[in-house]
Amino acid sequence: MMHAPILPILLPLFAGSLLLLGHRLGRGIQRRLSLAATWALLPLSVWLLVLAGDDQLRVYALGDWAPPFGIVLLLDRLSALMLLLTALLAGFAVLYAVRGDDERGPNFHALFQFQLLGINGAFLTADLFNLFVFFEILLIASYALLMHGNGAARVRASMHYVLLNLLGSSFFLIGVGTLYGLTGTLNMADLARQVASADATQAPLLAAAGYLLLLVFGLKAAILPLYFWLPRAYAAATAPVAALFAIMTKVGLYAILRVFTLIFGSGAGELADLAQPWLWPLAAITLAAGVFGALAARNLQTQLAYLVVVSVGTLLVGIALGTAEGFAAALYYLLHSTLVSGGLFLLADLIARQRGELGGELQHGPSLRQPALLGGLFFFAAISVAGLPPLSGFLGKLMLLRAVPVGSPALLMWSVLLIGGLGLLIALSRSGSTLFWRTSGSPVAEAGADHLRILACAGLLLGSLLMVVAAAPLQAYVQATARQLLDLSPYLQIGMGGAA
Amino acid sequence: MEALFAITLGVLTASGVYLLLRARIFPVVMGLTLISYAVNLFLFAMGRLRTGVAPVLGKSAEYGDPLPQALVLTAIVIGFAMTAFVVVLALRGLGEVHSDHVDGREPDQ
Amino acid sequence: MKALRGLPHPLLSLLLTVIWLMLVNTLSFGHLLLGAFLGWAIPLLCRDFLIEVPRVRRPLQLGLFVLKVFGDILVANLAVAKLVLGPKERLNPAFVEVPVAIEDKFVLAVLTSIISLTPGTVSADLSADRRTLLLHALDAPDPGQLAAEVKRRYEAPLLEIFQCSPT
Amino acid sequence: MPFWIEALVSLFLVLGSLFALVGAIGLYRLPDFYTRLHGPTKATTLGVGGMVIASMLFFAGRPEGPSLHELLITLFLFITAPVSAHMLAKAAMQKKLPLAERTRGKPW
Amino acid sequence: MLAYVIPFCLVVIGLALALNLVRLVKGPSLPDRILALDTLYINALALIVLFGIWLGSDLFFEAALLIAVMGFVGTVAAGKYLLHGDIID
Amino acid sequence: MTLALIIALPFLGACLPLLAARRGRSLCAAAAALVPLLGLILLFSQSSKVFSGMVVKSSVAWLPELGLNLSLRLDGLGFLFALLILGIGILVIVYARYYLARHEPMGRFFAFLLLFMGAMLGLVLSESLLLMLMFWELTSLSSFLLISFWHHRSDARRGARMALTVTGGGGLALLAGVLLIGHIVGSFELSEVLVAGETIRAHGLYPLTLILVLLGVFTKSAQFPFHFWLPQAMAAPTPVSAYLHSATMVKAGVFLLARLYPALSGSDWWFYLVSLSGLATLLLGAVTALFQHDLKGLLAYSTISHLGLITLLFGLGSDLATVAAVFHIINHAIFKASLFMAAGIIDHETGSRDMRRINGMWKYMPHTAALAMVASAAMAGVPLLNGFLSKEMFFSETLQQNLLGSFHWLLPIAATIAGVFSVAYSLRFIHEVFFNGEPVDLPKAKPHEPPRYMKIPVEVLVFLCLLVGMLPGWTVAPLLAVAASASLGGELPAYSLAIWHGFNLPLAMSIVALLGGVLVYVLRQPLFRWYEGLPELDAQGIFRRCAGVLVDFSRDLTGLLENGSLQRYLGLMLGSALLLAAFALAPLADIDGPVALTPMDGITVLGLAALALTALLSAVFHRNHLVALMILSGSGMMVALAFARYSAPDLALTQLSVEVVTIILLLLTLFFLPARSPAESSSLRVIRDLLLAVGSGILVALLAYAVLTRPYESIAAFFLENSLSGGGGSNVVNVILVDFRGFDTLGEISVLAIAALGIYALLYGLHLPHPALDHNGRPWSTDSHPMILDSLSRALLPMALLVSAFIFLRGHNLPGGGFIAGLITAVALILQYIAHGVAWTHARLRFSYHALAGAGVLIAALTGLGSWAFGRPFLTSAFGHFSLPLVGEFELATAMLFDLGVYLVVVGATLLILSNIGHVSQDESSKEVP
Ligand code: NA
Ligand code: NA
Repeated sequence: MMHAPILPILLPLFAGSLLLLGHRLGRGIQRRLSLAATWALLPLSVWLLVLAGDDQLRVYALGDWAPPFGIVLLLDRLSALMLLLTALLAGFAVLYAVRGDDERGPNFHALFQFQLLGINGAFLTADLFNLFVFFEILLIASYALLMHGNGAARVRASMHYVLLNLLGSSFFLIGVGTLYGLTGTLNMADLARQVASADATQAPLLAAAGYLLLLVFGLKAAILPLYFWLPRAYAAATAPVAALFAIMTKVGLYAILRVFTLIFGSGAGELADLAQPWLWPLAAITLAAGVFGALAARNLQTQLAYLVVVSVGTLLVGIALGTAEGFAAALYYLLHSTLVSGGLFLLADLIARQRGELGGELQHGPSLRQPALLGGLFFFAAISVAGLPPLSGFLGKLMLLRAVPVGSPALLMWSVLLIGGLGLLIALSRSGSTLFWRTSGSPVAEAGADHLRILACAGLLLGSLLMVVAAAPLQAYVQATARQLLDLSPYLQIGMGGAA
Repeated sequence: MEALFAITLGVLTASGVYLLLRARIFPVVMGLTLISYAVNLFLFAMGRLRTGVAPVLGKSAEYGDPLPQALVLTAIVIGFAMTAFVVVLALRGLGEVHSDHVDGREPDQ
Repeated sequence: MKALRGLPHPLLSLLLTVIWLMLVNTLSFGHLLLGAFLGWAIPLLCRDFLIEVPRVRRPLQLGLFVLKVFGDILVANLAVAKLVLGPKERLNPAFVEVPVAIEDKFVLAVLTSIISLTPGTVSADLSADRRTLLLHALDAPDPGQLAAEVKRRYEAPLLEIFQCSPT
Repeated sequence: MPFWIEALVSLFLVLGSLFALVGAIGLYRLPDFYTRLHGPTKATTLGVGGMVIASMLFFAGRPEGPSLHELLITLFLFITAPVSAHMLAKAAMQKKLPLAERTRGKPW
Repeated sequence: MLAYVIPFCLVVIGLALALNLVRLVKGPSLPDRILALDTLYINALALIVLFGIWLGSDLFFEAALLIAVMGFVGTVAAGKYLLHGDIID
Repeated sequence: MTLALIIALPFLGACLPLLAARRGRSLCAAAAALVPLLGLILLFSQSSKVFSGMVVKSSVAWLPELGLNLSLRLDGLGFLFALLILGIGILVIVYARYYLARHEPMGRFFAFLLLFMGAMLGLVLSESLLLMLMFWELTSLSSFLLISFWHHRSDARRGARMALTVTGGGGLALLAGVLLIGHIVGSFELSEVLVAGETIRAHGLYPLTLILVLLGVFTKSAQFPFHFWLPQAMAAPTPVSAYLHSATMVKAGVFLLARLYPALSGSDWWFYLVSLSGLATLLLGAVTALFQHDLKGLLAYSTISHLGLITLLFGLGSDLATVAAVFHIINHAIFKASLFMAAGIIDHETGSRDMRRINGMWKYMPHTAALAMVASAAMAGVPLLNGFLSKEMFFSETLQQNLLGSFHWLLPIAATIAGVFSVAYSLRFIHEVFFNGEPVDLPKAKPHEPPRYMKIPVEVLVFLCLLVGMLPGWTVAPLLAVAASASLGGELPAYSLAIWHGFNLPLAMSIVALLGGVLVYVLRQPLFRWYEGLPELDAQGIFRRCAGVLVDFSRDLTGLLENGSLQRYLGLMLGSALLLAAFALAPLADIDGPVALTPMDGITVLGLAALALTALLSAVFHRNHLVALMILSGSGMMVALAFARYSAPDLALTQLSVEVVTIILLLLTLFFLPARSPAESSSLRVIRDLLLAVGSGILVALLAYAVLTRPYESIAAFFLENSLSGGGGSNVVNVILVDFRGFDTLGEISVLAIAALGIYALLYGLHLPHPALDHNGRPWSTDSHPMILDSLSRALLPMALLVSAFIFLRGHNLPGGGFIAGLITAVALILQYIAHGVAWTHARLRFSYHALAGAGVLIAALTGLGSWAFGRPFLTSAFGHFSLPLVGEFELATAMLFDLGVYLVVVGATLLILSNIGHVSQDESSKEVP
């Protein structure tokens, strides 16, 4: 019970190192271990979600060293939610992978587990430097996973992805260093207290550090002008990897949400709401650029990658609002976009497999072996992504629209959100009709899609429907999460060594 | 001394950034190395620059701030892992795209 | 010392134990034990890497030889210092080939090391058949004499100490 | 610290550093690579040896007792310096680096 | 006495380091640069030992020992690179 | 509950035809028809309430804070529309049963149709505007599926996409409009919105709200200028057209006008926007319809025209006009559905829809012809048919309005002109299809009557045309009354549904229209020539071109932004950082802080200068890779010295070891990489890069200096105080690493292990050609393992391992530790690789590096887990001082076990990385690497 918050970290850590230790074990054992470890995260994170539901912050002091001196993990509603989302996505991604994609290169499952280690750690830690470490874990694992299967396209994409992130890591260290150099602490809550009391001789320096962190998180989150690595990377990745990567941008957004509510949030004195003025325009241009990218795409996977950019811009709108409504809407949209993007990447792979050499290229091609099944899934997912009723994309967008206060910013944000939605509608109807209808000849695929793969894909996509059915409790949860994030005093207690 | 130290960091950073912005992978890796020198020294300096105060108990009267040192250690190790990955990625690139250009293709192509 | 079962390299073990005590700079019994343990364990761990060292026939002569070499190093350095600091025209650099009789790899390596550390010479290359050593000398007015000197002063004692080659 | 120890330490320090400087000067001013190789291999090694002995003497005067471990550094350098020099000389010959004009017995 | 000797030695070693650097930058050949680097390592070792005496601290011993080990392997690797290209073959 | 069931039935029932499809086409159709039949029964179960003027409501709270509740409403207007949707739905299903060819997937067709039906029902029965909007968009989506049913045809695909884009886009505008209504009224429930008309019209956002809502209405109901999608949607199978474009889809827009009439109407904005758009559509549709040669094209433009008429009526804003509008909605639905079905029969039987080729059908299918002619007459507004009645009311209303001031006469004239053309195209439909000589070159040679049951739906509808036309008071009056009063939201005005109102101006207009229509038709040839001469407005072409422009623009923009150049991306990132930092630092009054500077000393100045210089020079020489690398190594040494100088022995050790391993790594890769970089940067690029570089340098220097001259209170004191007592070690840095912040270290070794794993995967199967010549073009030396190196490296190994053990064991109390020890071990082993090669070394190192790294992580993690047994959090350390006889006192700490894990990971990962790179140049035969 007391160790609950660390379990989502330990589970993949042990699984990963066991897989490493037994790297000569048979494929079957590795797969079973990986599946078991990944799916075990699901009940675990549900449990954590239930625990977090009592609105208490759970602090886990590693090594029994009290904050602010030791590293602490923090389980609140937000982290529990992100963990659950990760578990869901990972579960289906690994399910998809065990049907053959894991054999395209060595060490897939170990890397997969370490990837989860990094992601879960990033969601749980309440220490800024430890966040850096977990970022690095998830990055190095993602570099390796992105290259899974090798090949020219992956090399090109990875090179950009890796080098940009290495520069980003340098920014992170300079930012953390500056913060430490002025405040002498690393615990986020303690930092928040120190930053709040900074005087005019320190505030600009702290602000510079804050902005560097914003850039780092923005790079991970793929915000304009930092998203350029994403389209190629996601388009090049193996399907289960691309699906798992749907959560990667969200890690950046999570970090923005965490750091810029707690450390540079409303309670930060001279530095209150440091990021908010920049987030508005960034959200709008990111969304727009993503839509144009989706319209421009010549390949399904690239289009999906741009959809990820669009989702980033969209939910950044909610974060930019800085209000409980905005955060709640952003979180709902985050859940939606992660699940659906993940499912879409798997679906794109299923489609590409039935188009022979053409793969995901958006051109006239051979008939699919299972046009109705795949087409139906695509139609379903496209509706959800474009934000049309009755799926979660619509509800998410509706929440966002409702969260924008009516006034001049609403004019901008509504226009961007709605016109962006229209753009996506055009883009997706183009690609869908090309893939499923501009076909001729008999199917080139020998057989239909693997059942487990379909299950993995449909499982994620059906999340969208589930999110509509369970919209009311979900909304209640995300609203409570947003309120919790904005009520800083319990968090600040942690910095003073108390477990609030 | 702090001023000179800061200027040195600046020169390291500037050289590193310039190299980072080159088109071929090897200069880029060297740039990353220089940047990581600068960043590590920066992070280290955040515990302030003092002589003869190594944080080993019993070895001196006063002790410097040990925390940034521990952080830099972690950063150095992580930096090494990353550098190793990048150079091997470059090798893979050489095998797959036959170019050491960071964009994975020769500029004329 | 003869190799014992479970202690295949007693000399090395002893050497490592001594080095350990030097490293930790203490003579406590605990560290003696620890050193002995390491001295036993490390050779076992890397037994496949260890090089065959021929038996020392004349330990006393070895000690004298070591002292002589140290003396030579000191003298050589003074000479080199003079050459380095003096006018460059005084240098008579030369490549000199020295035929070697030592066959044992380890002893040959010791010879080349000594050559590199002493009189203005660096062992630059060893022929593929390990019969000829190529030296570079900083100041060798008479290359032939240098070769003879090297053979007399270093190779002969080594051959005698280790008795590793039929002469 | 007794005066004679201090004097001894000073002597070794000065000698050691001067030898190190000689090695560096050799590296700096000798005419070709092969001649330059001699300075560092011998003088610098010996210089460091001197400084290490100084250090040994210096710390021996303290209550913890004599300090012998510095000797290991010297030992290590004496073993490794010839190997480094040998490798570099081989490499230079492989590259057929230019020789000073006066060199006799040119191998190529 | 040491109060005068140590600064003197620092200057001498500093000078040596500077000369190493000049050779490192000037080359002209790669073996020259590697040699300069190797010498730089050993002079740095001397500097560290000097430092230890200056500060009266034995905390620098490990660093000196490590320079000896690492500098050697680095030089050997570079030498082999020039010789054979493939240093692990 | 009943309402919910009515809506839910089609959605649930959509699977019925799919299931039944295998059991035969009739069963499939019957299964499909069952759904609207049940719906009708349910609907009629509510009729008494509705006709008594009640509003039947049901509501389930769903997302109340969002204003989105599952609240439904059935009033007269909803009843009318539900009736049309269900009733015509049944007829269309019956009709489609015979229309669809045997090979076509009928199950899917009916499933789509039922989905659409459900969406329409939801739309007209919603109480919550947001809920209605959801159904609104659902109609767009499901109609997309229906229009594209023949998706093998490109016109069907394009038509469907165009319809979806236009109506879906309009839906998004409507969403904004609805949100504004909700904002103004404070609720999305119709019952509250409809009574808040005053508030809405008085609000400053009213014009915007109205425009947004009308965008939704006009796109959906194909009003000018959004009418172009409708004719393109004629690529759909005719049952779809009959359903969507008569009674349902396009009526959704005018339904919304009727629905929101009390809330939005009654202002100049409303009048001008709605009526002028309606008028333009009315005229444009009527005139264009005449010139269509395609049967369905004619009907499509006619539909546009009639929708314009209805819109115009709503725009007039009078109660009577609204009644007329509702009446015309009913009438148009009936006759247009029958006409589409008739057209479908003709198409079905002749294989063509071109009126120039289809002639004289009277002879071949007299029954169908008779039905079609009656329906056309209704469309033309011939007396005794339903169309006549509502058109008469329309004419009358155009005469009543006075909003156009002195131009009030324009409207009746325009209406009459529209009437003229309406008569003309109806006449054309009758004459050119059923008479006008013999058919020309038809695909199907002998057209004949369709199957009996295919005509029944048409017969029913035509019968209704007659019935309503002749006995309006007996048939449609009650329905019209409840529907109109629901739309008006209040009392009905006095009106009469009589056929004969005496000779009056509207009748005169009707007569003019009839006679004029005949005249226009008779004189059609010159008109046709005039029309042909008009520049062709190919909506599909324009749409495609627009889409093309959009895509091209997107491609240009995306290509411009994402040009594939890393240098650009890095530049943007650095530029952003500089911009943000400059913005943040601008208010900084003084860079200098209050803390005094430490004095300078010569050797440090020299060291720092050397560091800066070597860095700078490695940048200068960067094109010669190896030279730059050597100079860079000089920097690395200087960094280590700087750490030593400033009291960080552990860092100096680490920096040194990592530096050497990195050099080995880089040398390994340099063997394969080009030795030099070409000079390829333009001077502009160099200047840009220099600016970014100098800017970044200044930023870092400035931050460092500013922070260093400021005071800070750190948590460090805690570590210094507790290191010995709490962590059991006197090297505080090491205690932080293995204890206070051991979690970071666990992460750090994970990174190393993952990197090794990833690198292994990267190198897997990679074989790079062994360059035969060195970078100067000389062959490499063949003496790859010089004897001296061979011997001495082997002699050094035990010593190096001993040193490694030494560094490891004392790390807790003095500089050192598992990490550095691991690197020493790894380097010592790498030396063996260098000295003896891969094969020789592998033969002697028999453990798996993978397993070593894994075991390391596992040991470290298990050490952390051990504390659980004592009820302590993960990684809680324990240590104790023990005493043994002779040995004396010694310390054991769990941290050392943790450090052992670190050691193993470092050894395993480093060797895994380096030995595998070394392996790249090996022959395939000697693969298997541990
Ligand atoms: Na010599
Ligand atoms: Na190799």
